[in-house]
Amino acid sequence: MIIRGDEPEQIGLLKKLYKPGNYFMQGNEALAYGAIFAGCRFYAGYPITPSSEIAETMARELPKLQGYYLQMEDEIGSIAAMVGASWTGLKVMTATSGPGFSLMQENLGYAIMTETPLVLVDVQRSGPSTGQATKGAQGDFFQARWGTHGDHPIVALSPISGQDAFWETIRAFNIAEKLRTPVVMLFDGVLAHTRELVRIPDVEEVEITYRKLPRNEEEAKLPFGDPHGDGVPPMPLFGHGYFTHVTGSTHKENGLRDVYTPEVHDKLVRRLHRKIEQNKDVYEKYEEHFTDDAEILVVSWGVTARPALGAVLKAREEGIKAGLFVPKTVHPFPGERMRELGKRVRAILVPEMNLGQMILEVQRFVNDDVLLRGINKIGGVPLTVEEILREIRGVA
Amino acid sequence: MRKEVLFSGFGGQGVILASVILGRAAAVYEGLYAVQTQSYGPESRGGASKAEVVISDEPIDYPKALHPDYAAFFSQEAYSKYLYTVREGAKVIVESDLVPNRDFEFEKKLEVLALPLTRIAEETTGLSLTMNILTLGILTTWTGIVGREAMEKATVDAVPRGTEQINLRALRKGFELGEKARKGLL
Amino acid sequence: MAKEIYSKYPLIKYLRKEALPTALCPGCGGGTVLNAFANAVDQLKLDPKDLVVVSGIGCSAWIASPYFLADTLHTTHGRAIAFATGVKVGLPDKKVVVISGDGDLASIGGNHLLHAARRNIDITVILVNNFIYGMTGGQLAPTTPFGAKTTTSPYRNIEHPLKISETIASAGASYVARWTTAHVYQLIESIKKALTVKGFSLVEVISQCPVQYGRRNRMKEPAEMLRWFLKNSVPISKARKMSEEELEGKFVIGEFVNRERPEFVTELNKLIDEVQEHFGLKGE
Amino acid sequence: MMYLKSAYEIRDKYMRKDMLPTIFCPGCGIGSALQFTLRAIDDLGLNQDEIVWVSGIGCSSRVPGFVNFDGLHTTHGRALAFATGIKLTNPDLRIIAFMGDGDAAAIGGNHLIHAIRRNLDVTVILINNFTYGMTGGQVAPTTLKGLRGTTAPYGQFENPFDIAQLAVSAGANYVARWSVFNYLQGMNSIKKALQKEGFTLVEFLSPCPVSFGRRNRMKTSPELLRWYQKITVPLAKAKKMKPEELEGKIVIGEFVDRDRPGLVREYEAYKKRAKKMMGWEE
Amino acid sequence: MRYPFPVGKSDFIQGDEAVARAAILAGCRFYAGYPITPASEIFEAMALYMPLVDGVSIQMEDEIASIAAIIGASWAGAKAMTATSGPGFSLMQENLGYAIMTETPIVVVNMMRGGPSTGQPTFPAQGDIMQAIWGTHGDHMLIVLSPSTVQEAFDFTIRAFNLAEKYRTPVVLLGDAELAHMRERVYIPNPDEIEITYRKLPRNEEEAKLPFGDPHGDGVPPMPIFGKGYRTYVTGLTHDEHGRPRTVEPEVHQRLISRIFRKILDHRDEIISYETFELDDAEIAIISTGIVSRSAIRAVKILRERGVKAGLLKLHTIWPFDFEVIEELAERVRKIYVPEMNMGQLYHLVREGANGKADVELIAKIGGEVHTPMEIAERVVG
Repeated sequence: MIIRGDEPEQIGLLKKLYKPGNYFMQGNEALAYGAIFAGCRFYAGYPITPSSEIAETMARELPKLQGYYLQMEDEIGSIAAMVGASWTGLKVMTATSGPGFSLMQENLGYAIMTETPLVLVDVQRSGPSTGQATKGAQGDFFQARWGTHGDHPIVALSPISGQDAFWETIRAFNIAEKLRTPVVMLFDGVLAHTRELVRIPDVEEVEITYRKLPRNEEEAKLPFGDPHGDGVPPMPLFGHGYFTHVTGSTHKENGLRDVYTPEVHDKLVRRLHRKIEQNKDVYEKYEEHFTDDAEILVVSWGVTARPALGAVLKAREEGIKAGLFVPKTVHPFPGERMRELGKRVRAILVPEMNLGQMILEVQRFVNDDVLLRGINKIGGVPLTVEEILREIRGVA
Repeated sequence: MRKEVLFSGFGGQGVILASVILGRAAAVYEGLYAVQTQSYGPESRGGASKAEVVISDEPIDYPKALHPDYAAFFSQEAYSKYLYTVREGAKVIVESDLVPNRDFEFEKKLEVLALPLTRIAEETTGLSLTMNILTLGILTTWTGIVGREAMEKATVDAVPRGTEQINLRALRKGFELGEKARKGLL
Repeated sequence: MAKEIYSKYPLIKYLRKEALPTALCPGCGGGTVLNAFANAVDQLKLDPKDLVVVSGIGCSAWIASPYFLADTLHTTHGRAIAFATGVKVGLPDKKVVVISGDGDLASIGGNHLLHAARRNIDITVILVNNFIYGMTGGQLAPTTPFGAKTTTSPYRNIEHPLKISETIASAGASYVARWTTAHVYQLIESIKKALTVKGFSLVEVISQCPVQYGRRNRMKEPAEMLRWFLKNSVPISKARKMSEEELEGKFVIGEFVNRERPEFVTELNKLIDEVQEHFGLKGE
Repeated sequence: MMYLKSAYEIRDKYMRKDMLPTIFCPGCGIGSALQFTLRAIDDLGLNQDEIVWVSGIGCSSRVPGFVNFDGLHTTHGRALAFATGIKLTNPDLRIIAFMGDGDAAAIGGNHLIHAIRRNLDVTVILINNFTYGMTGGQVAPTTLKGLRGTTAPYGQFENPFDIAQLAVSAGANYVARWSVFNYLQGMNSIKKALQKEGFTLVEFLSPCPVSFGRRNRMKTSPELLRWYQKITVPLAKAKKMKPEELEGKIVIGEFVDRDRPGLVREYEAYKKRAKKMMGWEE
Repeated sequence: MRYPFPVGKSDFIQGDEAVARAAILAGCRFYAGYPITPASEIFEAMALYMPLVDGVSIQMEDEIASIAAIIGASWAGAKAMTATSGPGFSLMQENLGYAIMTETPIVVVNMMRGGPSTGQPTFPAQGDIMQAIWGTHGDHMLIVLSPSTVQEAFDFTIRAFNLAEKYRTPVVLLGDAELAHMRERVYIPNPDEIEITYRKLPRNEEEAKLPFGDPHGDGVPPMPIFGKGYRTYVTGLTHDEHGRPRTVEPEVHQRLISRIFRKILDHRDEIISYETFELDDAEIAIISTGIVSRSAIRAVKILRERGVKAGLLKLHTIWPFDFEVIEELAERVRKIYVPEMNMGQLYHLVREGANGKADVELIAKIGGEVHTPMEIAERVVG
C-alpha cells in the first residue's frame, strides 16, 4: 500500500495524533513533524550527530502512521533505500550531517540523474572531516551545490528557525514531488538542537503535492521524456506493470541506456538543467527586510539570518539605512533579485558560519562598484547581533 | 605540417595497434609530435573500430582528427561511416575484398589505393593478422609521413615478442607496395 | 538461419526486445544465467508484472538490466541491494530480485549484502561470480582464485577469495546455494526455490568470463572454463568431509542453507501493527 | 596465577596524561577492555614505539587518543582500510584496531570482511555494546531482537549479527569472544592475538549502562554483567546444545586459531615473484 | 635505482600511463585503487611497476577504502596515490576531508567522465571541477591541478606530489577520459633531472610534539610519521597543535582551520600556475583548463588569422583560484569566453574573478566530445 499523505485515513491519523497548538520542541523534531505532515512515510537513516533526533522522531512516529522507519548499515545504504522506496511511490527522506552527506554524494547524483523525488536533510556541523561533531556550521553550502560528480542542477533550501524548518520541509517535499528531483535541506547543528516554540498547524492548513503519474500507457513509456513541456516527465512507479527501466547511466527518453551518443547525453542533461531553471516559481523564495531604501544590504542565510535581522533592526534604530536579504532557497541562488538589489546599495555584507561560501554566489551578481565584504565565523558559535552590527557600522 | 591519419575497421583487425605504431614511429623515432586517440564507443565491442593519429612538427593543439589527410578503411561499415570525413585530395587505402560497395563518385576527389590487403598479408606472411602492419608499410612509403627505419623500430617495439620477423616481413612488403603506388605503378 | 532459431526461442517474451542484442561478449556465462532466470520465472508461472529486478554496475549487472522485461532499476556500483531494500518495503507483495556480479555485490557492495542477509529481507539475489571485473578490463576481484592473474595482480593473486555463499549463510540468509553455469538444471531449481522462499536468498553462480579471466589464465575458450568448473566442483555433502587443504581451489556446490527465519518486511509490518494497536490507531 | 600489576602502574606507563580523564561514562566497559589490552602488551614486553593504534568513530574509537602510542583516529567504519596502508608501508609496525560494533560491523562491515579475507596483519579489539553510544543509543546491527534503542523505541525487529562467527567464516586466523567479565580469558586471548600473524579479533561484550542499559531495564553496569552471564554460553557447552536452546544466547570462547599466511608475508613473496618474472632477480 | 620503464628519453604513451610513471619517479611507493573507467590503466600500470620498485599496489574493496589506505600509508611515511573517476571520487569525498583535516600528503587523480551518476563512462567531461573544490563537507582548502596534454599529465603528477609533500595537503589531479586514453610523446626524465620534495620531518622531539602546530611560521608543521617513537595521535576531530581533540573550543577550531587555509593561500604565488597565449594585446580572452585548452589554442590561431585579437589564459591550477589575474584581465579585455565540457563551472569562478568588469560568456559542451576549435572561434565572432 503506497501512502501519498493526503488520504482521508492519513488525515484522520494526523488529526488524532497531532493536536494543533504551540509546542516547545527542538528544531530537529519540528523538521521531522514537517516531513510527517508533508506525507513522508519512509525514512532510511544512520545515526550521526547532530541529526539523530530526526531519526529518533521518525522511528517513534512513522509506525503510528503506517510508515516505515529503516536504520541502514550506513549512509550510502540509506540514500539507496530511499531511492528504491521512492520508485514504489512513497515520499521519502533521510537526515544526516557532513560526513554522511559526503558519503551520500554518489547516490545523490544518481537521484538527480534518475529524477527521483526525495528530501535529504544535512544538519551541518563544523568541519572539515569529523571536526566539531556537536557544533553547528554553514560549511556545506557549496557541497550541497557541487558535491556529486558530473554536471547537475540541484535545489537546496535552508530554514532559519525550528518553525521555519517545519514549513520549509513541507515545501521541500512539494518541490521534490513537483519537479521529480531530490531536494537538499541545509539545516544546522545550532537550530537542530535549539528548543523553541513551534506551532503545529491544523492539518487543513497544510497543502501538499504528489508527483505526476502517467495518465496513460503512452506517457508511461517515456519516463524520461517531456510530454508536458515543463521538463518534468510523469513518473511510472514500479509495480504498476509499466516495465519501467531506470538507470544512472546516460539514457534515452524511454529509459534505455545509451552512453555513446553525444546528443542523447546532451538532451538529457540539458533537460535536467532546464527543468530546474524554467520552474523557478516552484522553488524560488527569499525574505526581504527594509530593502526598499537600504544603502547597506546584509545577505544571509540559515541560522545566521536571525542575528543578521537583529543587527539590521539595531542599525535602523541608529539611523543606518540597513536592509536584509535572506535566500530561503539557496540553490539555485536567487541571482536576478540579488542583481536588482545589488544595483541599489552601496555595500553588501555577507555573514555566514564558514570562511566565505555564499559570498561567492553574491559576487557573481553584483558589480565592482559595490563594497562586498564577508563576515565569517567558524568554531561552532553562531555570529552575534553585535558582531554583525559592528561591521554594518564599519561600512555606514 | 599537421597531418591527420584515420584507421578504421572492425574489432580484431588491429586498427588500434596500427595507430599506436604510427604514432610511436613519429613521436619516438622521428622526433615529431604525435597524438593517438581511439574511440571507446560500442564499436570497441565488435562494431566499427576507429583510431586516429595526428602528427605535426610543432606541438599539437587540437588532438583529434577533423579532416584526415590519410585514411585506411578495413571494412564496409567503417568505409560507409567515416569516408566522408576525409579531406579533399586525401590519400585513402581501402581493403577491397572487405569493402564491396564503394562510392566511386566521392572517391574521384581522393587518391584511392584499393587492394586486397588481407589476402596480400596472408600470401606474404601466412598470417592474415599482419594486414594492419602491411598497411602501415604502404602508408609509410606512399605518403612519406614517417621514415622506414622509424616505422620498423616502432613495429618491433609494439608487436608481441617472437613475432617481430613475421611483422617486419609484412611491413617491408607494404613498403614495396607503397613505393609502387608513389610512382604510380599500382 | 540463426535468426529463425532466435525468433523461436520461447522465452523471448520475457526480454525487452528494443534493448537487444545484449552487450555480453560471446561465450559469456551471463546468457546462461539470464536463460536460467527466465526459465525459473516461466516454470513458476510468475507474472513479470510482479517482479522488480535491481542491479548495480558491471557486466553481470547488465544481464537482466535492461534485457529482462520487468520493472528494472539499474543503480550505482555496489548498492543494488540497498536500493532493493527500499523497493521491497514499498512493494512487499512483489518479488524483488537482484542480479549482479561478484565485484559489485561482494566487493564494494559487500556490506549491503551482509546486512540484507542479517535482516533476512525477502530479496532474491543471483550473484554471478566470474572471478573478475570484466567491464573495466579484467582487474582483480575479491573472488579471484589464489594465484590467478589479472591486470591488477599481474604476477599472481596473493589474496584469498571471499567465500560468498558460506559467509552469507552465516550472516543469516534463509536460502543459499551455489552452482556453476555447467549445472543449469540445478541452477534453475535453486533460483525457483530462492524466488519462493520467504526471506533473503542467494544463488551464487560461478560463471565463465573467457575474455577477461580465461584468456589470462590459460582458458581462452568458454568450454575450457566449463570443463574446469565441472572438474573442480564438489557437492557440499562431500565437501563437509574434506579438509581445508583438500578443498583448496575447489568449487563447493549445492544448497548451503534452506531454513525459516523471521523475515524483515514481515517483522516491520508486524511492528507497525503492534504500535498502531498500542496507540489505538487501528481502523482509522 | 599471573602477577597483576596495579592499574596505576599500567596507567602511568601507557596512558597520555594530558588527555585524561577519558570521555567514558561511569560503568562503561571500554576501560576494562583497554586495560586487558595494555596488560597484554605489558606482559608480552612489546615495544610501545612499534605499535600503532587505529580506530574509526564512536566511543571505543576514542581510545587511541588516550594511550601513549602512535594513533590514527579516522572516519566512521574505515579504520581497517587505513590500517592496510600503514601495515603494508611499514610491516615492522604492529597494528591494534580498537573498534566498536557499529563502526566495525555496520558501516565498516565490508572493510572488516575484506581485511579478514586478505588476512591483513592486525589485531582487532572489538567492543560490542549493542548500541551507538556516542550518538545517543540507537540500535546497532548487533542489538538482539526485542532490545530497545532510540531508533527502535518499540524493540528491535531485525536479526542481529554474530560478528565472531562472521569473522570465522570470512577466514580470520584467530577469533575469540568474551564478556569484559571474563578478564583472564580476555587478556589471554589478546596476548595470543597479538603474537599471531594475520587477522586476529577479540570481541568483548561490554556494558553501556547509559545509552543501552538504561533503555533496557539495566541501569547499572553490574546488572548488565549479570545479564551477560545469563546469556553467554561457553563454546564447549554450546556444541552440545540444540539451535533452539541457543536462541537468544551468545556463545563465548575461542572460535578459531589457525595459521594462514598474513598479507605482509604474501606481499613480500609477491614482490620477489614479480622481480623474477620480469627478469630483475633470479 | 632501477626503473621498470626507460628514463631519460621520450616515449609514446597514454595519459594514464604517464601519470603512473610520473608517480613512480616522484617517489610514490604506495598505490591503492579500485577499477573504474577511464582510470583503470593507471592502476594496471602501478600494479605492474610497484612490486618491482619495492612499493605496494593493492586493490581495495571500494574507493572509500582506497583513499583510506593511502592516508594510512602516508602516515607510515610513504608517498601515496589513488586514481578514480567521478563515481569513485564522490565516494572518496568524506576521506578527502579527513586528509585535509589531518594534513596528510596524498595525491588523488580523477579522470573525469560524463556525468552525473554513471553517465557516459568512456567519454570525457569536465563536470567535476567544482566537486574537486567543494565536494567534501565543511570549510576546507586543497590544491587542484588540471593538465591538458600527456606531457602535462606527467609533469603535473610530479608537481602534485611535490605540492602535497611541501604543504602537507591532499592534491587533486583532474584529468579526463580523453587525456587518460590518448597517447602522445612524453619525455620521461632521468631522476636527477627532476626536483623532488619530501615532507618536512620533525628535527627534534620538540617539533614532533606539535604535529599540527606552526613552528616555522609557514603554516606547515613537520610531520612526525608513525613508527619513529613520537607517539603521534592523529584525528579528524578538531584538534589542537598537539593533536588532542578539542571539539568545544571555538578558538581552537578557528586557529586550526585558518592555518589550513593560510598555509595554502599564503603560498598562492608558488602554487598557482597558468600559461598565456597571444594574450598581451588581446581584446577577447578565452579562459580554459584541461583538454579544452587545446581546442582553445587552435581557436585563437583561427581568430588571429581572421584579424580578431584573441588570446588564451590556460589555467594549470584550478584551486586555489587566481581571482586577481582574472580581474586584471577583465579590466583590459572586451569580453571573456569560457569554453568547458560542462554546463558552466569554471565559468562561475571566472565571473567571480571578473567582478563585473568584463562580460563573461560560457561556451558549454556536453555529450562526450571535446569542443572543436571552430565551435569556439565561431562563438567568438558571433
